[in-house]
Amino acid sequence: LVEPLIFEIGDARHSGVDLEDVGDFDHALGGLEREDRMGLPGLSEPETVRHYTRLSQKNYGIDSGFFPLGSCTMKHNPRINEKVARLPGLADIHPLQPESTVQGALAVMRDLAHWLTTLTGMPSVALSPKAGAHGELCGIMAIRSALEARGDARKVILVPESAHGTNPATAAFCGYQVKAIPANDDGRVDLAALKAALGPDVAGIMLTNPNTCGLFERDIIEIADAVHEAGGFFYCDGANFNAIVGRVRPGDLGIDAMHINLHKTFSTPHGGGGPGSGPVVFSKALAPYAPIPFVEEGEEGLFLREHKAAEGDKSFGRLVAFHGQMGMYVRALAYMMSHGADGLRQVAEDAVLNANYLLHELASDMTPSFEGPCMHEALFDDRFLKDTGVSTLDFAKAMIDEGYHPMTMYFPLVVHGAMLIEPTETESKDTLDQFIASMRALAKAARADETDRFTGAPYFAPLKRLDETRAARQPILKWTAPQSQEAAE
Amino acid sequence: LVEPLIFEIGDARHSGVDLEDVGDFDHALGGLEREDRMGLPGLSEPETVRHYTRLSQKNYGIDSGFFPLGSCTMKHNPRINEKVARLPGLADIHPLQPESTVQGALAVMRDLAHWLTTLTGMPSVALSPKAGAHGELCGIMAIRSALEARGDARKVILVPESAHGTNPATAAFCGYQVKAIPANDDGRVDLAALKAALGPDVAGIMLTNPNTCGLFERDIIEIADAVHEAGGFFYCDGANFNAIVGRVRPGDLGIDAMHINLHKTFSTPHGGGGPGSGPVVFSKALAPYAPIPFVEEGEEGLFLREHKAAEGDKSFGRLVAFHGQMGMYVRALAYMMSHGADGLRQVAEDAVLNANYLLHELASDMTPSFEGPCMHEALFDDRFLKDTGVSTLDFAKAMIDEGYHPMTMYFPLVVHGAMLIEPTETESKDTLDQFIASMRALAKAARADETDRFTGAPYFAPLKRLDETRAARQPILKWTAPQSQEAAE
Amino acid sequence: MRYLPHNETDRRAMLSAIGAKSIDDLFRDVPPAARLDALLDLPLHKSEMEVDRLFRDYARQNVPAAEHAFFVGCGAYRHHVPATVDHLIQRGEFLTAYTPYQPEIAQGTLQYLFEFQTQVANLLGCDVANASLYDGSTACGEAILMARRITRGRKRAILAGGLHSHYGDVAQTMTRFGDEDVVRLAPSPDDAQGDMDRLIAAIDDNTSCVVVQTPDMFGHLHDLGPIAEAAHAKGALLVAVVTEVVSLGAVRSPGEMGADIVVAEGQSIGNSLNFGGPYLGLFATRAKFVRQMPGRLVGETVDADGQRGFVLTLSTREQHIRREKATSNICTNSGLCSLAFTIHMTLLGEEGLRKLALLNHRQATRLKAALSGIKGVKVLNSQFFNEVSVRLDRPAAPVVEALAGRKILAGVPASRLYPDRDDLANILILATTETVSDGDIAALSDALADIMQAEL
Amino acid sequence: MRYLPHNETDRRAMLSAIGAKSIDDLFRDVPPAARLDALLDLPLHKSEMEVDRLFRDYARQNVPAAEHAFFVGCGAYRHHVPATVDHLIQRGEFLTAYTPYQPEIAQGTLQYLFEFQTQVANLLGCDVANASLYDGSTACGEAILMARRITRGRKRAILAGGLHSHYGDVAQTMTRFGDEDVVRLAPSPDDAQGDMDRLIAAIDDNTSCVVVQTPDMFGHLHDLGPIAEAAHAKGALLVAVVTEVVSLGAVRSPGEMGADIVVAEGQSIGNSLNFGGPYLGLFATRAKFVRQMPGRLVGETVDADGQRGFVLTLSTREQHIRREKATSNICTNSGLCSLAFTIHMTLLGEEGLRKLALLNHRQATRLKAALSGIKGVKVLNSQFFNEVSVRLDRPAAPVVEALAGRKILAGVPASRLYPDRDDLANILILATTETVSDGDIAALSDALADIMQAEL
Repeated sequence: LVEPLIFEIGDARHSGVDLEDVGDFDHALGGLEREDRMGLPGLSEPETVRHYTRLSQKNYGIDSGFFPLGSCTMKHNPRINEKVARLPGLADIHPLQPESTVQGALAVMRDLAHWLTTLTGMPSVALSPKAGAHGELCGIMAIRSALEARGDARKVILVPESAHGTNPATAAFCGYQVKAIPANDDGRVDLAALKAALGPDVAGIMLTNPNTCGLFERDIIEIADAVHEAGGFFYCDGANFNAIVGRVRPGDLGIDAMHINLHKTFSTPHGGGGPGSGPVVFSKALAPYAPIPFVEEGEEGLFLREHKAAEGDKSFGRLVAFHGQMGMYVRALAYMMSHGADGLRQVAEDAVLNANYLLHELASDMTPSFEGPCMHEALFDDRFLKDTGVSTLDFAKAMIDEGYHPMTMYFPLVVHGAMLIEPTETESKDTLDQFIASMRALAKAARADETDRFTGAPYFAPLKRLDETRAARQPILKWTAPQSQEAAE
Repeated sequence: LVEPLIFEIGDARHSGVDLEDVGDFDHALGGLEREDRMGLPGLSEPETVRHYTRLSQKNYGIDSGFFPLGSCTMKHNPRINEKVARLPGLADIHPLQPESTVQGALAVMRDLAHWLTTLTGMPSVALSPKAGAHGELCGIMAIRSALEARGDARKVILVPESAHGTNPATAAFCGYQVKAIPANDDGRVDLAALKAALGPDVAGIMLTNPNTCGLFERDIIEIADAVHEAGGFFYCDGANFNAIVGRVRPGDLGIDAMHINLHKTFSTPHGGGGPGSGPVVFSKALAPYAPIPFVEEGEEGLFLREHKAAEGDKSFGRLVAFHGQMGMYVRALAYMMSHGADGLRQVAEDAVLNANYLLHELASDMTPSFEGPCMHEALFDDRFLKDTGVSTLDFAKAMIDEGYHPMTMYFPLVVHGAMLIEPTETESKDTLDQFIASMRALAKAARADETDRFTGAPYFAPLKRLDETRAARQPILKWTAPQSQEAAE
Repeated sequence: MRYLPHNETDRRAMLSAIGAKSIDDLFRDVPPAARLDALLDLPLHKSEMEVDRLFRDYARQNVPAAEHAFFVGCGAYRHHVPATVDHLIQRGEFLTAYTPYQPEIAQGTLQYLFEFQTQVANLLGCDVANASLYDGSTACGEAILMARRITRGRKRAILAGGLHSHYGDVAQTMTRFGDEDVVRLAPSPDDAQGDMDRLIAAIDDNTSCVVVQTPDMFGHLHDLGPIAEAAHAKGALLVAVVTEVVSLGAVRSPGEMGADIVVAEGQSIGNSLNFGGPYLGLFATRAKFVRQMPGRLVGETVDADGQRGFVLTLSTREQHIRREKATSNICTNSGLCSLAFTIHMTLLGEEGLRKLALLNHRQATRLKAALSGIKGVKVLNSQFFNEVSVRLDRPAAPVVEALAGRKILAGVPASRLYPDRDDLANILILATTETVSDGDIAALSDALADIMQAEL
Repeated sequence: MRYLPHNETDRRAMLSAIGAKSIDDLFRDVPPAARLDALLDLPLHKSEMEVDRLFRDYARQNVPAAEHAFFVGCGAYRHHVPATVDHLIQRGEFLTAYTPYQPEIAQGTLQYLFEFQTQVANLLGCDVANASLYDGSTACGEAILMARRITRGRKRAILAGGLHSHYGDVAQTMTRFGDEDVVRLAPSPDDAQGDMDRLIAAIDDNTSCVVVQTPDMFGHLHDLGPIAEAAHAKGALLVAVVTEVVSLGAVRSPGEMGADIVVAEGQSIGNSLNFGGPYLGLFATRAKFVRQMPGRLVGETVDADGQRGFVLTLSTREQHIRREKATSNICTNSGLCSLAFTIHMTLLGEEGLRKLALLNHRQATRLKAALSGIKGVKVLNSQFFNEVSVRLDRPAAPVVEALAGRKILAGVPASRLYPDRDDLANILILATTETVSDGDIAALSDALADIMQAEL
């Protein structure tokens, strides 16, 4: 069923809200009254509910089924977190209310900071970054600030080939040149190549650990030592913290800064693309450069340090208006408290167990890229599809017909036709077993030359494959009224 | 996609709740500890969310699309009503708390009573009935009580042929014989037949107005007069109050008792079959016999009269534990306040307008059973399907493939192959126009001998036609473990 | 009007299509004397913001349970309901669906009701359960009427003294105009066993059923075995009533103890207190009595392709088919409340339910211990689940009011239910669930001890 | 563990299938020195009931806006959001979906984003809008960087004095390590026109853009026409900033007044105050600049059957394709907040938005009138939307504290934002929305008059 756009079913004269009559009064808009037609159609409340309900039915979420999207940690989103985040005492408060009237909110921030620093073994955390990439920015800015403070104008950031795209983009944003470090045959950073690349011009390295191949960087402590010895800093992309929470503290690995995606490890909803939240933990060396604001304890209770002190304050400044993603802090803290120290460790264990189970059970029908054990995700490449006429993309689209969201494709870039499968800890053995059976059947079908099943997939989705080239070539980025209709109006 | 039963995916050793450890303590259960296996499987929280989300996706609700189910008034269910009903001050209070701690709840009941009595023009209302049929019971019990109080042991209740099944069932429940009154060619009560049936043995009449053919009983005042003159009472089934709210007060029609389905006229959600709420308004003659409890105003605020006074209290007693459907009172009152006196009148007007629009637009392709105007619903019969090989049922099932919930079929019983269509006031002209086009197309297809499109319908639903005979012949009313499995355990 | 999609342009267009001059044309069948021309004397429409504000004002005038130490039970219990439950039942496809008469597009409702029926039957220890009734009290009334149908010719139902007084009242109302004779034994909270003995003694050849609640209104747990035996020996049925279904996680089921019909108030699982409603009537019985059951039933079947599916079934018992010959006049049930029950029960599972029940019981034993030492307070229960009764040396109602002033809602004075019985005036009924902390118990016992020290 | 489906039996079975002896086997790549054997020093897991209780305790220590007369604005505004909005965004299919990279099963997200982009572009008066950024302040920073890319070679961005101070701070941070030079003019709340005059005077041939907020932080409305003209005359771009998008229901759009890039904080529509986040960055510009935009874009296309559908497009601007050459490092946006915006905007429609805006404005004129008569209080605004600034005869911060004690949250003292500027210490910024009643205004003016009567 096709659902029209609101512009096709609503019009400016309908509305789904009732408001008090305004009556006449003297405007004080200085003659700037808006007079154009805005092109904002209204719908009554019943029409609105139905329109967005039907749109939702064209979506797939974690609630709909298994979502093995590697690198994205699509885990269960508990509803108690949604509930407490909506308590009026937490949702209906303003960031600039007097601090005396928001002591509970400041306590949430203080307690979240305590959990994050304890779990990571790092002395300090900046909560305000709005998402993972924003956290990267925060971390690299702190590194650059620290280097500048010692008068050290290094120009290069090292980034492994397997990194998320945000890593090089962030480094470039902060004015750094990006130098790629190759992977070795084990799917890990080539230590020798890294050491060779280090030098007085290297500000630091951005490394994901566990890395984007789903592997723990065995040499990580040696890497950290080498970077530090060369005068650089070690930024860790914490996107995969889920794999090690409670079992490994990044602070023990020699890391100087790491962002934490609250929507990955700590289960705040992905929401179709946000909002996220990306607090950054810092080593002692970088902590003084962290951005404001901070919650501190004073004589009259908690307060916010919202401005740099006049003298000697090394903070690199403010990353965002107000104090960051409070709504996400509440959800993440609720999740942490629900699990506790014991449950969070179990999270890592079950996530890794599930991934290794998949890796093992699928190894005979698909081609794992590296030797196990993996951490929280299992990486396959397209060798098992060789000469079948089925591509990674085709294979992934066929998964939709089996009732699954596709895995991550063509990432990381270090293997050919990558398929990155992350089950997370919130999937049951039953679900995994059914998924294994489906994947085996698909692999067999590909080898049995049932090519149509793949190249035409998906067959059982609201739409078939969409023409992305056309979208990019002649971009239509907003709705405009058909000519005839416009003329008639 | 088939969704298994929880019994097939869960087991007794899994749970989706965390509870404090119980520890050891001395039981005081008198040796009555439960020892059997209960057969109650548990699922983790993520599995539970997914299971019931997927089940919901096999359902059709008002939010999914147009739901023209005659006699059921499937209108929009506002979410603000759900929100306020969940305020802790309204949902987290106990029916037996001290009255001093629930003054707000008692005020809701008082104010709801005020709205209902004002809208109906009746002096009194009993709020406690739990649903429409329960309200009927309440009304007929009051009638019988009033008759008994005057020593009048009448035995018969008159019920038109077109009545809801609950009407005769209720009368029988209260010990009455049911005597059917035929309809005239206009689809209304045959006044002459009614008058002929009246006599000293007739306790009263149960009449739906507007009636189940969607028509206003033109002679209603004359009917009321005749019944009263014969010494009986007039019970009105208020299921169709939506058609006249704000434009006609039942009290002005000579009615002695009428239930109001809060889930129809006042939009509390149908919830897949309940909960409902069926307050009953009473005339002065019946008011003293109404059931307890009542909210009354005392010196220290509002209080509940929960017991019959020792002497002279004519109330027929208590219909239900506690005070009725508070959760529904809140929603209904929120709906009334949102609409106000003006909006509620508009509700009736738009409901009637929509039904007449459908009646008019479909008159050429389908066969209306009676001359218009209709009130809130339009009745068609199967004459337009004559000789097509398509039955009312087939036609209705084909509507599913068009994206609609079927209309009410084979009710009322007074026309052949009835199709009763109730659009309600919350449907837009756009929706009605699309529906009209679909229905016309279906009627044409039926006449064009596209029989397969009907007899095999629905094609685009989770399941095809279900075998109801088999279900009734060999009833399987609960899940039992397959033999082999049970033996293995 | 935010819920009404038409504006005046739409309305004019539609009237014109119909050929009506005005909306009044469409109301021409209404007798002129009954046509209202003016608006009724009620407030005009309000914005959502105003409505929200008004209901927050109502809410502010109540004391929610969460704000007090809370011991009120007596047929309605405050349990923690997981947020997941309320989230799922609000999905529009469940919330805004109708009774599942069109099974092709109602498998969601039908399948959960089948799961519900199974859970209820297993929990109550019976062969079959229906898809819910309004609440426990009306379910109890229906059970009495059903027993009457089964034991044709027998006309007397005997209600134990420990049956919740509202249930007794409802049973009297529901049978008032039939030929059934309801005998209510007097409550005797100080003598639980005596209650059972008197019940057994009252059974005669004209008895259709005996009705026994366990735990009863005063918290006493009863072994139904001897009563079932006595009833069956006289050809009567045993109707068991459970107002706190969580108890069945710890206590032997009524079905196992020999009850023929088991009814229960299901509110405790999945549903809020809601000031008394909507609640959830559970109803289960032996397979052989299924065609005498009231209410809706869902059964398994197959569709045209042979796929498993579910439908409403055995509807020849029901009013919409059988009209005046139906087993009950019931139509609407408690659909959404039964969904909440099913989801909560699925989250709990057998292990969770057992643990929850034991937590409830543990807190009651702690409450008993805490109260036992207070002068002027005598705990009456030796075997109980999560509720106990105490006899004070003074009327209970004023004590409850005094405690409410100290942020303690201490339970239900029996006088609230039996205002005319002076022998019960000093009885107070207190419940504990998992939501009652040890601190709450200490606060209650301290405050009660304090009050009881005052001279009478 | 309620979120973890495995029990020990499951875990053993899986380990055994893998051929691992214990879970530790799977962590063998972790250097021994970094393996934690013991649990960290944090509390153990808690039941949902306990978690619920703990967060109610946090919440109780805050004063929610609804409980006070509430005049706090300054970049975040309290509006009534219809309950429908929050209901719909919590549907699992929206809430728990990922970024819509698989368009076949993400048309729900993609279509609402296309609706969102259209609404935003039309509202801001621009050709195109993206699918949202984090918030208004980071959107403003991105706009400055984009202007820098468009006006190659120019390195100076000039920020008007009325720009929200946090936005100025963020702009400085975001440009700190590039070669951009950010010039911040001093705030001058008593002289709104002077602010604009100084801004125009500052534009030179090295200026990439000027950044102007309207209504500005002190509530002054600005005509952007003359500034656009002046900027364009020098080859610079005009970046307009709107922190209260409801104003655009009443006030001419920045695009219409000549702005090249318009950024806004979209929180006011559909989203709660949330103590500052998550919020919603709106970003719109001219069609010719689209390939220099940051953030995600949704475009219309067709599927293999020729049916209309939507996809993420122009992603060669983005980091996951272009890596270090991307227009921004942004990845996550504010998906769910943009859905809330879109639904609320759909409910409002053009007519509703206009009315809402006028209601807001009306209350501000009433506030101004009420404050104008108070001794020691001078209202600074002649043209404004829903926010005004007053200069008191004494520091504003203690006055705000004193009013908080009287259940009035009276607005933001400018010293909260500019602690070092003594000239602003007496400035208080007050906002009114439709949630502020006439009674609230009276309460504020009475209390303020009372306080101002006290000697300094």
